Amino acid sequence: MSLMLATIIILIAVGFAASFARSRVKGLRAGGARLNSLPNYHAAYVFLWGAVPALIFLLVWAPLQAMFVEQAVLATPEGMALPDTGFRPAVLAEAKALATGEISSAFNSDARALAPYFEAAIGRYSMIGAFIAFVVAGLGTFFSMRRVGVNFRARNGVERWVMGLLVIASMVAIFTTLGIVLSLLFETIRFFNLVNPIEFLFGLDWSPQLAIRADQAGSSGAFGSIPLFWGTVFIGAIIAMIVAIPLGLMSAIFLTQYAPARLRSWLKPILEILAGVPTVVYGYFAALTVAPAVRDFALAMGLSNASSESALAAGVVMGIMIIPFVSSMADDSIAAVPAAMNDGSLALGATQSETIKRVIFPAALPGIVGGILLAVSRAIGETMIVVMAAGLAANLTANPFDSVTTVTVQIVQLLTGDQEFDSAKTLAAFALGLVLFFITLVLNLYALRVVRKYREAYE
Amino acid sequence: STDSVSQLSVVGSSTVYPFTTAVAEQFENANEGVRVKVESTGTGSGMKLFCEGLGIDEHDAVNASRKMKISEFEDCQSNGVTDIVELTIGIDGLTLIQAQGEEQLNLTSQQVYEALAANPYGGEQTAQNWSDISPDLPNAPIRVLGPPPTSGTRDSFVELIMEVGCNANPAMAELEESNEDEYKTVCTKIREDEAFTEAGENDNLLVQKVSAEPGRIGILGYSFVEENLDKIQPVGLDGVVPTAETIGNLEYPAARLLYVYIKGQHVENKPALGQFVAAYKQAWQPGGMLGTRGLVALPEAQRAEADAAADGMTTLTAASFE
Amino acid sequence: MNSPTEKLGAAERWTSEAMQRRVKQRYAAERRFKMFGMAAVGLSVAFLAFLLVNMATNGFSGFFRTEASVTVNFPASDVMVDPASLEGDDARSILSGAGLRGAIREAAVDTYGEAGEELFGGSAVNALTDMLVDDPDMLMREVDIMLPVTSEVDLAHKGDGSAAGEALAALAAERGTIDTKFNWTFLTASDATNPGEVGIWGALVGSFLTIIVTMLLAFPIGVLSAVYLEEFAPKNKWTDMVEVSINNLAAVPSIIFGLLGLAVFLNFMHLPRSAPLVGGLTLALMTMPVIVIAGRNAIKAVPPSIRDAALGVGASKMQVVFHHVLPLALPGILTGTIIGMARALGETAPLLLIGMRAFVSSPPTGIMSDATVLPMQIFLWSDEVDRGFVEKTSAAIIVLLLFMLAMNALAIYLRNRFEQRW
Amino acid sequence: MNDTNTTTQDASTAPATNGPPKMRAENVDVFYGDKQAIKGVSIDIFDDKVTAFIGPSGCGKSTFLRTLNRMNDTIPSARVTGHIELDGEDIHAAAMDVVQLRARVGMVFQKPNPFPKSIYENIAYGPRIHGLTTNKAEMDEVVEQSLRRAGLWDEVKDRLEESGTALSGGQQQRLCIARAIAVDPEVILMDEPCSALDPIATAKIEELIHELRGKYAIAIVTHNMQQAARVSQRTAFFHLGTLVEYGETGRIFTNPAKQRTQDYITGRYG
Amino acid sequence: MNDTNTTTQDASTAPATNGPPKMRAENVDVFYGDKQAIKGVSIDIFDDKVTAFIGPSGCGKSTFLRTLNRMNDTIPSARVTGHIELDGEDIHAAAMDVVQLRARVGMVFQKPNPFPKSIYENIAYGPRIHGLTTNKAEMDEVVEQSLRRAGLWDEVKDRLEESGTALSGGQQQRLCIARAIAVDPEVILMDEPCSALDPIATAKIEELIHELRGKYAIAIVTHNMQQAARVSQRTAFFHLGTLVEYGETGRIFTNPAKQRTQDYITGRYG
Ligand SMILES: Nc1ncnc2c1ncn2[C@@H]1O[C@H](COP(=O)(O)OP(=O)(O)OP(=O)(O)O)[C@@H](O)[C@H]1O
Ligand SMILES: Nc1ncnc2c1ncn2[C@@H]1O[C@H](COP(=O)(O)OP(=O)(O)OP(=O)(O)O)[C@@H](O)[C@H]1O
Ligand SMILES: [Mg+2]
Ligand SMILES: [Mg+2]
Repeated sequence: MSLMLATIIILIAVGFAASFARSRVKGLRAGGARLNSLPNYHAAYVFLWGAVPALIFLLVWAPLQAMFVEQAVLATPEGMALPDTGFRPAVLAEAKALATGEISSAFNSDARALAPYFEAAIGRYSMIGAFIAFVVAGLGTFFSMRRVGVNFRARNGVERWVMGLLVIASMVAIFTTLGIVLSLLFETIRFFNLVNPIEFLFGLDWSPQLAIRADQAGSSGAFGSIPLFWGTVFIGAIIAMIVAIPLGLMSAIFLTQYAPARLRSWLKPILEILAGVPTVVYGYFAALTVAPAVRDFALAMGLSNASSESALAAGVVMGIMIIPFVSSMADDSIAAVPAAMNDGSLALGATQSETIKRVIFPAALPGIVGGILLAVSRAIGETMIVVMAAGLAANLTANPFDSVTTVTVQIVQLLTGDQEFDSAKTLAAFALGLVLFFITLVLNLYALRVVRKYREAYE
Repeated sequence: STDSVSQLSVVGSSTVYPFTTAVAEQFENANEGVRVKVESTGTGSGMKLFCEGLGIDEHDAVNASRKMKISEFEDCQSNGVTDIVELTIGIDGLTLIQAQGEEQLNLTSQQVYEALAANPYGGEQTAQNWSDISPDLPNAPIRVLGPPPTSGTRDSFVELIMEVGCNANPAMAELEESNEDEYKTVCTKIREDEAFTEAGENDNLLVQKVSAEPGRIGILGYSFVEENLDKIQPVGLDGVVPTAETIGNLEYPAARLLYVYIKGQHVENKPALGQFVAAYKQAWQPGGMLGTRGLVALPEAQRAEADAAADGMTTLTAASFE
Repeated sequence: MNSPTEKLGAAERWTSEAMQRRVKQRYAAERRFKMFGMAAVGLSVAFLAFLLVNMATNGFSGFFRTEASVTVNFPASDVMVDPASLEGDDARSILSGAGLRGAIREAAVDTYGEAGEELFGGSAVNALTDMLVDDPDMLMREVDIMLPVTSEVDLAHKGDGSAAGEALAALAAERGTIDTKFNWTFLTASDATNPGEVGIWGALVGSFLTIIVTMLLAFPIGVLSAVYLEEFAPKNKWTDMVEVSINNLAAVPSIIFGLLGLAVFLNFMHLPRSAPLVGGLTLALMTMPVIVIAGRNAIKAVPPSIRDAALGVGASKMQVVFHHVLPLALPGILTGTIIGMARALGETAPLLLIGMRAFVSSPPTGIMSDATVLPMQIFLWSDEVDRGFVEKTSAAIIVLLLFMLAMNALAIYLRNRFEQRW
Repeated sequence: MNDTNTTTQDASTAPATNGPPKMRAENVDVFYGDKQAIKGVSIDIFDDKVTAFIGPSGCGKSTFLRTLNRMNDTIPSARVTGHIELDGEDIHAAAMDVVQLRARVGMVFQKPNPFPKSIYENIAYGPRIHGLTTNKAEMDEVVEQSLRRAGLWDEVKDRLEESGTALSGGQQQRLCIARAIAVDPEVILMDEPCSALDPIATAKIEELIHELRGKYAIAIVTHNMQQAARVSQRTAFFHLGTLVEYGETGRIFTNPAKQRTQDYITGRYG
Repeated sequence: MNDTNTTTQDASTAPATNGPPKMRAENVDVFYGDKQAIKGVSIDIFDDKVTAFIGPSGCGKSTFLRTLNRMNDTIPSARVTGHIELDGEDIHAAAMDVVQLRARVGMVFQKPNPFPKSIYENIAYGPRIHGLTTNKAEMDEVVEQSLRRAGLWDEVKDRLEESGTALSGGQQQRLCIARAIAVDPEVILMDEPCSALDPIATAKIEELIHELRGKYAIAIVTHNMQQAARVSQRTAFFHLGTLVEYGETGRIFTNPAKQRTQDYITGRYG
């Protein structure tokens, strides 16, 4: 009997038990008793206790069983004959697939011989697993059925299960964070075995060109990440912000303080569209329309070596993308300043702009700064615009018409360009990812703290 | 399931990618129900993915802009991928380009090396204009747009032009014997000032940039040159102007062979794979579909060998790497 | 201090000339400031308009293709196919081996002379195949049909071609008819290497499957954790940690999720590369925090008085949440979810790292089969050599933007329709 | 007992109440975090009386009222000590299910808070979650009875499907009272039920309280002393978390025993 | 004049006020969108008197007060008709600059709203935007004077650099009064200035109002009738947007002419 079949049988049987519990409780109520919990709760209670532990057991059992089966198969003479290399798991997997009928013929010839053993072992162990699951389900059903009755607080029992579900759902976020840190950390540690972390973090020379492959030219690749981070900051935190901060801030001020309600209700969603446009579209726009324009402009200004992959083009487009982000953060911060401040200032005879400049803006400043930090963290993590429009040359330059490269561009290049897989170069992508993660983490945490603290101040 | 048997998966070089996709597309059109996925992962990680093992979920073929290395072959062997068929699909010429309408340049590998090396022959790089290198060359600033270090084209450029130019100096050839590391640095490191700019992997953009900027030289694969002859023209190298012909007979010095590797053991279970190889063979014949995409067909003798490998599914042995 | 004369002095102060001048200056400053604000909004809207118009004008022609007339005489051609055999499922396989390309070339030479050979390409073969499958009886007679020309001629006819293309277009116009038709193939076909034959259907299906996976995972998990955090979570270190990680995940660069997907789903769990399943999983992890945050805000906005009311008649906390709070918060949660989904739909960066940067020329058949998604298709096309891809890329962008706008409009509609003022 | 905690209870009023109290609070303290909001309050609430809680803003009236049906459990920082019983049962005992306690001790809030559902569903919600009815006819009956008792039936009987929030403020408040009645409670707690209403609606509610008296034990918080005088039989005066004085309404208003009560009633603060 | 609009004005009190009224409102209507919040109100406010506005919640007290310095201009939906004058000048006239009007008719709000700046800057803000001082010494003088008049100087003179929000509620409210005084207004409008304060702070503010009387014309909204009785010389009773009765405070509280006033004062509603 397969575990799948066992699962279905358990679900059906426990379902029957639950509906039986339901009708029994209904009968009690018809008899005039005032129930503590509604019949449906009793049914759910029985179902949960009957089915869930058994299913959890099966879930845990499945990988265990796979392990047992594999050991059993390896203990056979044919199994022992297999070499213990990367080859073995593939053969085993295939033999198993053959045994379960997932595939009809094998790629590895050894797999065919092993299939019957697999079939036997799987049969044996699934019987054991199914039996235990039945016992667990039976016990669960039996004991929960016994509690069903007028005064039994089935609802509380069911709610505890739901609570468990809620807790598990909320832990997904923790696991994701953990997953990110771990998956980046392992590769980063391997990278730091090859490259000195000090050189990586503080080196001024990013030029992995020399270390693509062992047999290729040169072996002393330079992995100084400062130029990448400079490029990231130059594009995301400087150029983009020069565009986004004034436009976003003044837009927010206009929309909150001056625009009539109707106009505001139109303009706000329109601005939000800017944030909704996919970044690949911005990237295309930057590469095809903005970058040539910027270059032409630079040439017209007499700058001869203007790059068509200028920091300016990518930065400006990124800034446009960030405008609504800045404006909605500023909007929130301004809205959080109590209307009483506005009234207080107007009542003294200040004009609206004086009120904004001298009272509202200073009061909202911490929130606005927090919002800008969040915007910066978004900008430095942005990928597609820079992949499509920024350059690959790791220049340490402050000339906006020059080409710079960013961390995200390098991650994409390192992981999808031509390279050898286990080289320091590939691993460097993960190290860059980890550093980027920590930078945005610190920025975000700090910014969120600022924003929240600031909001609480007025609540 | 029967469905996955007719799904083929190809990974590997971005240089070979356009050729394989073209074959795949035609192949799918001709065979209802067959699906071919081509992913551009780069040759290195393509090899790694390819050698992971046998099985329905494993990749069936890998595109390569260079020959498989013995280390990769051994990796494959240890994972049970023992029957590997090497298909040499054609030649790609690494080309220097300039804008259409300018006077056609003619450079030698040595001149290119001297202009672009970080430390030509171990000395300091001082050349700013082409005329600094040789008085015959125009008195114009050196401005080259080249592939980034992450691309296979860069490898080829270093291997096919830079090292050749470097070796023209006998002292350098000696250096290779005595101090290999030093040699590599001197011969393959490219300057990083404004004379050499790394372009993106988007070769189409590179074409546009070069065509828009007289005096600029670009480096890319020959297939792109044919597409865009209205905008750009090839630069002659060592006296040979790259054309389909000069590349085909390997007269052009910077030509390279492109490969596709196939898992022989998969052919048995996936009949589609065998048909795919046949379709590929069809496509690389002179006048075949790949020709129209800019791939130069192999010379007669080599092509016969490749045809034989495709027909007979000749597998590689360790001996083939000697 | 308070004599009437002093008061009078005070009143005079407001009417003095210096004060009047000062007031004028203040009002001028006020107007300037307001103008700045208006200019900022105007500029932002102008950027948006420019972007949209730019894409629309570039991409509009991508929805059309040029067709030229040709007369094919099947009985006289090399095409030897029995019309009856085309009734079955394998009609296309049969036709693909039937030498249609040659037939078209011959017909073109007949109509346009030697140069006409270059007029039609693969897209014409595909179009003719479609016609024959629809109407096999065409094989029995001579037919006058319109077939799509090669991409080069197409571009020339649309006014942006090479010299050779121009010549061919002129030839076609002179000797036959050449016309621009809506390009249905663009909506029904999948990726191809020839810009004349490409379509977005495969990518759309891929996007659809991916987004379904994303939604099925992210929505329930997001809503449940929002409920937990907002309604049940005790104030302690653990809850703080959950909150911090959710807020942080919402702002983690999307490419980091790609690295996570690569390490966990591909390298560790060995799920198939390029599959909507993996794309969906990765995007779900990215979208989930957005839903949690939107969900929490929506739940927070449900007034406590509703909770009190339900508790007051003896509902349990869980009943309060599931009977009252969640239904009332639902519009807000949905708004946030749609916006999160729209973002996921347009996301490219993380998918680059999990094998979706692939050439897949037929629509995926399930969440485990090879696929690409619309934004990835745009990225791939933007990288293509052939100039014909420029308009196709922009056309695909138009489609993607239409989806975005529709989803955003839906979110705004929901927000306005169900916005509650308590 | 220290000075601030001394409460004046009328010995005189005790005989007027027949039988044991419906609810009894003894020495109840309530803390919000470290802050003590209620200090050693003891009060009895009787079946057939309306008890009014008065006192200046922030003195703890609402807090104390909410301890009586454990609504304070929902505030994480709140902590209650002392003994409270309903019909002699400890309401904090393990055997006491808080959900059922709240069904037995209903509550009406300051701002009318109907569910944003139909009038019918507003009333039916309580009986449904408690499983008080088994079919639609029974439910219809319960809804009608509850609305009748709350004096709302005639006004809404033709529009039971309309949303409860579409009613006027006073109607909404009566709807909330009907909703509380529908689960057949024993005690009804009202926290400033009229403070958001206009005078006419206020008069209606006061009338309703008159009618409900005797059927339910009623405790009402009000900041309007005239209202307390009009509707209640017993009045408790709170100040800074302590119960200053508790006794028969007439006496409290005419002849308070404490200076603080006197000051409050004459408008010295609040 | 229809019934609801009939206002009782004391003829008897008129002689007690010397000279013309500081402000005069005639037949003022205020609309919020379609809804009329103030209906035909006419009132005079005198230089040396405190005028109290009382009435149940929502009757339009605040709305009317805000028309007096055109603060209602800041609410987009609000529309004012009728005639209001300050020292005989029409405040809606083109020649009247609203910015200066508000400097001359100061306002203090229900909740203290100091700017989140230093105490000094809170006071200096008004004089600075109006350019009332030319140097630091003058400004220091203005700040000190204003704080002295608001009775706050002694409490804050050593901490002028501290944030205004760090003060206690009562101090904040006095800071707001000082801020209003600093631009040397002629009228001060106060909208329930004590409702957010504790009794002690309330007493301080009431005392301050006593002291300011005579220097400024003062209008104060309050919901506390005892407070109105304590601080004002004239009282206006509003109900449902109309001015029901206006006259000398003593008379209004002891001998109202209207039944509605009577009802309100004795706590029948509100
Ligand atoms: N959730 C809470 N957390 C902390 N403190 C609270 C909370 N609720 C009330 N308090 C405090 O407890 C004290 C008593 O508050 P309560 O609401 O019981 O007063 P009240 O007499 O009902 O006042 P009001 O007439 O204004 O309703 C007050 O000081 C209040 O600030
Ligand atoms: N901004 C506004 N928009 C629309 N209606 C308003 C606005 N402000 C007040 N109102 C309405 O105008 C009427 C008068 O309100 P106002 O605030 O003047 O009353 P009030 O007497 O000050 O009451 P309270 O004692 O509660 O402060 C009320 O019905 C109120 O709902
Ligand atoms: Mg209260
Ligand atoms: Mg008011």
